[in-house]
Amino acid sequence: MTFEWIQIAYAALTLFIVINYGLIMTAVVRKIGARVGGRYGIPVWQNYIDLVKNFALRSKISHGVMFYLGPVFRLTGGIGLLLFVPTIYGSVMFQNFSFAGDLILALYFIFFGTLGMALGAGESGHPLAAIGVSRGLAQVTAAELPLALAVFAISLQYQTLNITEIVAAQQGSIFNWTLFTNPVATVAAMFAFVGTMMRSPFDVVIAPQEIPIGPPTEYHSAYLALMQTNRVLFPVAKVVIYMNLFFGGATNWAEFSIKVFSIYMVSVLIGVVHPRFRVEQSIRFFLKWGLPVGVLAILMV
Amino acid sequence: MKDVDKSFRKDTETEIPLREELQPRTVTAPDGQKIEIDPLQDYFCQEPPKVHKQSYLKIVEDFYNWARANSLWILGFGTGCGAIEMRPLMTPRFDAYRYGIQWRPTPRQANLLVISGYLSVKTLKRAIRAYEQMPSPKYVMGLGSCTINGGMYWDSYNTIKKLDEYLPVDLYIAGCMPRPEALLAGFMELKKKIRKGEGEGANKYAENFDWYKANQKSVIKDWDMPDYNW
Amino acid sequence: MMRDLYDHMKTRYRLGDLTEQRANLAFVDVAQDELRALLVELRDVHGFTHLVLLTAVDWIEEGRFQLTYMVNNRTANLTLGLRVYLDRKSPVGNTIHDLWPTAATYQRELREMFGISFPGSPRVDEEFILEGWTDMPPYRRDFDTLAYSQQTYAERGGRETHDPRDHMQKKLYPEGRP
Amino acid sequence: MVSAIYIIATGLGAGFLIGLLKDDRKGDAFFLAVAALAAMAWISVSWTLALTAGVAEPQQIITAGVQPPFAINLRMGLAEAGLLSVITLTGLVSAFYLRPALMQLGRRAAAVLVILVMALSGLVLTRDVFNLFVFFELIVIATGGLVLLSNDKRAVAAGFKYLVVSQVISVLLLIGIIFTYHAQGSLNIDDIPAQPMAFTGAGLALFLVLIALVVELKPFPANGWALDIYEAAHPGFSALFSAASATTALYAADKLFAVAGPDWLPLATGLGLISFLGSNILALAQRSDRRLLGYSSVGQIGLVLVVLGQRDILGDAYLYVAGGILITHAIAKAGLFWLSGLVTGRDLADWAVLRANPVLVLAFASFVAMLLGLPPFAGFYAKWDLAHTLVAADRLPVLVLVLIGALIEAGYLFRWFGMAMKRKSAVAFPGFALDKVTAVIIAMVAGWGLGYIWGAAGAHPNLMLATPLAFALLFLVLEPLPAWAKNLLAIAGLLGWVALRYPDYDPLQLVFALVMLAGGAVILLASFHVRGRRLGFYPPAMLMYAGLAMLIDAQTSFQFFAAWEILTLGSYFLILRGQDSEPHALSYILFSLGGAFAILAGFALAAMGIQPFALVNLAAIAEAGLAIAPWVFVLLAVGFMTKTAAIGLHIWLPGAHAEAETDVSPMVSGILLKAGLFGLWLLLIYMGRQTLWGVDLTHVLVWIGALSAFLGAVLAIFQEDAKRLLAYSSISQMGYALFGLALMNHLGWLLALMFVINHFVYKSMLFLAVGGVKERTHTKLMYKMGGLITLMPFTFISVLVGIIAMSGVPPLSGFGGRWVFYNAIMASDLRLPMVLIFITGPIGFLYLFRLIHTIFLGQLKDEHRKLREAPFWIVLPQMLFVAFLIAFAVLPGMMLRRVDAYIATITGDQALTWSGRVITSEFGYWNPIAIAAVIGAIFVLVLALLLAINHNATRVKQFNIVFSAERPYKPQTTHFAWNFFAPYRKALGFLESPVVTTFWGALTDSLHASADFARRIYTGNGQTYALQVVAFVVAVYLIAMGGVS
Amino acid sequence: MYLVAMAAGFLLILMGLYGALTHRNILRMIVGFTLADSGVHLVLVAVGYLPGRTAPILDSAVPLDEAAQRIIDPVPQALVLTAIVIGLGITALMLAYAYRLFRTRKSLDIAEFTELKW
Repeated sequence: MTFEWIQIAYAALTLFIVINYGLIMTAVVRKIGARVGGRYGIPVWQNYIDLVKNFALRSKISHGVMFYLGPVFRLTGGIGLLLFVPTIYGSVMFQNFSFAGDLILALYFIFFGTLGMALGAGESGHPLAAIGVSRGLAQVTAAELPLALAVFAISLQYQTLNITEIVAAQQGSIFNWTLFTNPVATVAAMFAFVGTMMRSPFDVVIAPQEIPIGPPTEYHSAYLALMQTNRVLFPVAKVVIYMNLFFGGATNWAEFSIKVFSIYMVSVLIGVVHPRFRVEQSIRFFLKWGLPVGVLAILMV
Repeated sequence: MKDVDKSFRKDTETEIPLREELQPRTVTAPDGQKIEIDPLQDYFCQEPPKVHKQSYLKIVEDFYNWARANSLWILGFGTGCGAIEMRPLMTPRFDAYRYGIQWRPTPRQANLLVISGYLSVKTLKRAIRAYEQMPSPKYVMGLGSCTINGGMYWDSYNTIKKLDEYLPVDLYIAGCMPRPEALLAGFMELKKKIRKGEGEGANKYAENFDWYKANQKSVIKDWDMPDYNW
Repeated sequence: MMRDLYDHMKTRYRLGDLTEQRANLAFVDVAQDELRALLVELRDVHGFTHLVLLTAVDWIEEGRFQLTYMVNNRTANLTLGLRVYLDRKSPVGNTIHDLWPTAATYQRELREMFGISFPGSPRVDEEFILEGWTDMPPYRRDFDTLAYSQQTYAERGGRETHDPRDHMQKKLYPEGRP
Repeated sequence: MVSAIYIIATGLGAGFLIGLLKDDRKGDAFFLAVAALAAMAWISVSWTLALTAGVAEPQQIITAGVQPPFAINLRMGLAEAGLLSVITLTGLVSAFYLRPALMQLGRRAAAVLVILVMALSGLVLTRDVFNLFVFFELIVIATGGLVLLSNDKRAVAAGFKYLVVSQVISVLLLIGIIFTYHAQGSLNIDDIPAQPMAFTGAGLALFLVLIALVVELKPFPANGWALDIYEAAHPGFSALFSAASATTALYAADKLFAVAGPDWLPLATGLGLISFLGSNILALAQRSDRRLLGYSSVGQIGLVLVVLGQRDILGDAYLYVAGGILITHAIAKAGLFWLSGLVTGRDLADWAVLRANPVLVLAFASFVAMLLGLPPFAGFYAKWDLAHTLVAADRLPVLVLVLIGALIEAGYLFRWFGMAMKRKSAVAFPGFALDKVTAVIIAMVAGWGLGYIWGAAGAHPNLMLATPLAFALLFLVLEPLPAWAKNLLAIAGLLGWVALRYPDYDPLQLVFALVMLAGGAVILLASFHVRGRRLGFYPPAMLMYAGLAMLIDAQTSFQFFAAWEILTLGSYFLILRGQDSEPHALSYILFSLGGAFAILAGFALAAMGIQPFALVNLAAIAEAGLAIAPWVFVLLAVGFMTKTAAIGLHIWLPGAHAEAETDVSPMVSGILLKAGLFGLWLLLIYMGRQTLWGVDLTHVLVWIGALSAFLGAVLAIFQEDAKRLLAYSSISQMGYALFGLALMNHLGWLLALMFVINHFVYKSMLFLAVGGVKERTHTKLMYKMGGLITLMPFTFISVLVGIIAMSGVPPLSGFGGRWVFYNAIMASDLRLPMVLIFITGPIGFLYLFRLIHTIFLGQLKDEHRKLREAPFWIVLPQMLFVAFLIAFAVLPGMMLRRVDAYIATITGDQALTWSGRVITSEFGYWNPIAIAAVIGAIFVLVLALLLAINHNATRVKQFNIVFSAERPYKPQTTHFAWNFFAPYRKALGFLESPVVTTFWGALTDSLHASADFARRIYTGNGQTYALQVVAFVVAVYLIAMGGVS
Repeated sequence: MYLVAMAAGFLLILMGLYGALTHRNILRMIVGFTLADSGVHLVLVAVGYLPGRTAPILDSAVPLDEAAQRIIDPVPQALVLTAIVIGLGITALMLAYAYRLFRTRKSLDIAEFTELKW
């Protein structure tokens, strides 16, 4: 795994595919939600229109350098996360930049965007943005815990931190997936997954109506457009990690789209039937339910 | 009906002093130095609004206008009783989302300000602030007869009667109250306007900024904000 | 019931006639200097624990304001309105915010809308509903709201105004009242 | 040589001569007295010198021309000569000190003073029991006379109480003497044969003599009378009473214990321990300075009595140990009493007036250090040898009790010192009399000199000759220079030392040397911002650095421990300089000394009496599988963990770091904590895994590390004070390092090492940044700040880089640490502690974000609108650190590779492969340059996109925010900062409950309360005191003899 | 006989100490100590006494060569002389103190002089 210039083009291709996939998938998910509620729902291309509109806004303001850089950090975090993880197993084209680092890089890079966003939101000077950040950070400490334990468990199980190797170990049969070889770890990881997807019941961070929408309160125009892009990219990138670690990865784009969509729908389905937790409730929830499962996972390996 | 009492003259003499928190003050810096703070100057951006040119290429501008028309983000700000008529739009029966309409909780992310019903002077102040904080291009819709000519509040001592004196209204929807269907029809009309490139309320506001400001200040006697709220 | 109470109180306070609106709702005129004592007794002895409202009427012809303190006895389901009259030229009421904290809000409103002052009431001089109001208190009857509105707010021409009663009568009975 | 008899002759002669003078010739009387004392001192000192040099032989002086036992004989040996020097010199200095009082009272007082010194000398010299009694009574009479010198009206009563008790003692002594004589037929001490401690006539007689002499030592609890003297007498006399009388009485007791035989030694040990512990505990509740000194004297004499009880095992070292403690105490106590004469108020806090004179502060500090046996004073060597001997002779309980007592003594002495340094002086500054100051300085010089002598005389390397320490002490002399010059010299010294020693270091030492010394030099850059002379900063700072330099170089346990104590002392004085740091500095020094004592005990246990003990021999102990090995491990680990502030021992840290000065905080956080880590490192390298009761001790350390990391982080997020936040974060980070070390695998150690480097860099940087902000805003409370980003951009950048590095987000160097961490735990067999570590990572994110947000983002406050960037000299080191962090992030190999190879030589495995730019482990890989490049490229592209579209954004001001269509009222009400993580507090606030603080608080409170209660036995009634003496004698008799029969 | 003296001596010591430790009047205490001193002296002398021998004065009555058998032990005698002198000195000092104490408080009660305590 070494670097070649052509990989930049491949990575751009991956990025292009995933952004489009994400734009459409999130719209589809919203549409499904609308249909369940008896509505017609948004057009599937609505995300594109919103994106164009936001880029096309004429007046913009800036609260300062960090405010300006916040969305840049955010989107860099999303793109980087996507590109540091091999997207399609076995494909030379879609290994992206995974030569730079292993699973640990991916796990810690998740925080890159969060940090930049938090700083940008902080500089906007809006108290509600700060409250949103406070809530988000507080919640994520507990929510990420089961994932950390699950990752520890499976890296012990496969004796590697290399994502490609982990995926390779799950090939062959559906029963080689971590989901079946180590269901406890998978369950633990799914706690974290549901907890960090910003969907009900764990969406108190952006809680509209209460603290308008938390950190992005002051963001608009192209800033918001970048964040929207990230909003469709980042969950997919995250799902890719889960897919690679627990669900056998994907060997082609079709498998990719089905798996990503299915995993994504887990959080959606849980979200639509649960009311929102307050922060301390969700912390307690993760410590009470997620943590024991995670501990069980590392003890059982 | 009471006749107009010709003898009544409103008080035009009394001036309202600037609010305490906006008055210039002297504070002591940590190193003991006394420094002057003028809150309006120091804490608020003083720039006037800009008139934004359209794109050089018409086709680009048309494309943008198409996108703007199909992505109307409404500021969730109910000024009067008309706000109650907006809620049904989110329900399956009317489902405004299918037209690309959605509600945003912050003016920074909204393009459309719906003045839903009567505006008291106090609310007008907030509406102006919210409007000015929206990024352009932005649109204003007057909902209900109160915004048009005062409606049933035509003789109220505290309610404005002609919204377009104070904000550049793109569209009025008459009625007391207009039904949600009327609102939807209004949105469709607005879309058409925008697509035709006529949704330039923000530029109009910037061009006639002084006029609007004078009108606003003539009814808001305790003007306690910067001239333009960025 | 209400009558008994009235008779009982009458012996010690200077009360006007009792106006009984309903069996459980009555009004009585009270002297301003006895108001506080009366309220305290009603609250602490007779169970009128709830201040329903405190409002004012501008009797411009008589040159006075009428304050109505409506108190309610929840257990007996009785409501008693105490009417106090203030001179319209210099209306000063007695604050009762220490008896019912909610009264402070009513008093603020009365101060703003009628210009009745309540010395000692918390935040009574801060603006309440109106922001930056410089004119006379708008609920006074000598304040002409229409004139004020015409002199202040821009109007749109072409407005047709119908008196609702006449309009409906005309619409329903075009030939005139039966 | 002039015969020693002339000491007594001169004293007597001068005494009588003065008596013959006329009343009005006070000046002559004083001159005569001084001349006599000087002559006596000259004789003593010349004997001492001669005996030390080996020019003269010890001399037996036979009086009346008859051999003993038919006449009194005297002896002049080295011990006698040394003690006589102390006594006569103290007498001489005190005479000058007492001059106004002596002149006022006239010739009689002068005569009595000379007689007192003569009697004390006689007591030392005589070998005759009855002569002992005679001199003893002379001392009583002279003391009775001199007590009246005081201006204090209460002194009369004190003197009378003293006489009353002396009567009781003399009765006991006389009866004892006569029966001893009856049993032995001789009054010569040397003729008394060793007695078994038994219920025989001779035994009883000896008991009476011994107990009378012991009571004369004012043992706790039969000592109320002596305390009153200390409190009420003239300080000049108290100095004599404490330094000379007590020393002499102890020597008298020693003579008899020496002949009485080993059976009696446990009695001395026991009484000494009770005295040492008891009076030190009681001293805790004391607020009067002289009475406190009295308690301390009693305690110290008790300690020497303990040493006396160990003469059977100390052997040749007896004089060295006992003398070291005794003479140091005499000098220090005399000096302190003389100091107390310069202070007009009698409350401890009134000593704040001393701050007017830096020399006196130095003297005070020196005396306190002398009393506590801290290096480089003589008591230190004595304490070290005593501990080793005790352990070698299996007398661990004695050592433990002695150390506990010493810790308590340190508690009140350092509390006192802290009060003197930090309290507002309640009394006016009196102006210092030159003669009194001179006396104090003489004592101080003597103490330092004695330290040198003891260092030179002992088997250990002389600490004062160690280059780093000498360099640090040089700064005492250089104090009058301006701060910048001293700073320059300090930096040059540190860098020069590293350069000098560089070739001899192994990579591990090199890393620590670079962090502690070269890093220290970088931090010292920040000190350039202080103008003026900055008195009292450089000596302690350099003392700390000297200790660190010596610690890295240490080869033997002695060197290590001495370095440890030196750096502790230096850092204590540094910490004490902070604003409200008095209580924190105290708890720091107490925990540190407690830890140091644990280390002392551990080393003593390991050495088993063999000295010098090379540190590498720890490995031999571990390999031999001795039963003591785990205990050595535990003691040393606990000692080191007091410095790394592991949870449970951490309560000193937040306050100490938070209150310290701007440039001191990074020193004590970034550098000082590493000393503990260094110790732990050596311990683990040498001793490896140890098992106690079936528990692997490294597993315990792993748990402690994980708990420290977790709780430190949780506590940090609830702090409102920026420096406290960073301090708690240090606890957390040190927890990580401890965790890594205790994993006992290659990568774990590499992890710990990365934490050593990284934590130094980013914590120093953050402390400097926050300190710089504090310089400008004059507050440490974060919620009072906000929006400083545009005003202090450089500081903001360093905080930003610092928190990215610290939270482990790629691409900065913290990520390397996390990556190594994951690989390390994969190789470890421990799993459960990881849970705590895993949750700690994101929690760290919480407090870091809070730090940067509440200070730099959000709303700028009114009064901060015109702030400037932090001073250049504070920003400069930060920028250096930023540059280093970025370089270290991209090229971690530049330092780690060598260390990795070095660790491989210890663990014997090669955990990482360094191929090109990629670092590969058994489990994963990591390419720092690729990461940085990819992230950089993406970032630039996205930024370019944003700039292309939003380049024309209007720059708005802080109140241009959407505020639900309102406008913000004031910045204070708009900045969301206070109680930032309120929901977290709701969910996990219970972790915040101060269990540890409550525990230590309860411990100290109960000690205090019992002290306050117990000291009520001193009713002030002379009769009660006499009764207590009788009861004490009876009780001792019953217990001692009861044990026998 | 010497046993009686010794017993008397000890009795005096105990009486003296008892007196000194129970009486609160300072003068009485001093008297008590004097009494105890006397007792000690008596004990001292009694210890040195040997039945049937004479005083240790070397004159014509006791020839020098027989002295060792004829006289009692002279050392305690010497000691007692010294002790008496010293005892006198201390008693004098105590009395001087008593006078001074009385002057400060106009009282001789030992329990009055407890300003210094704890």
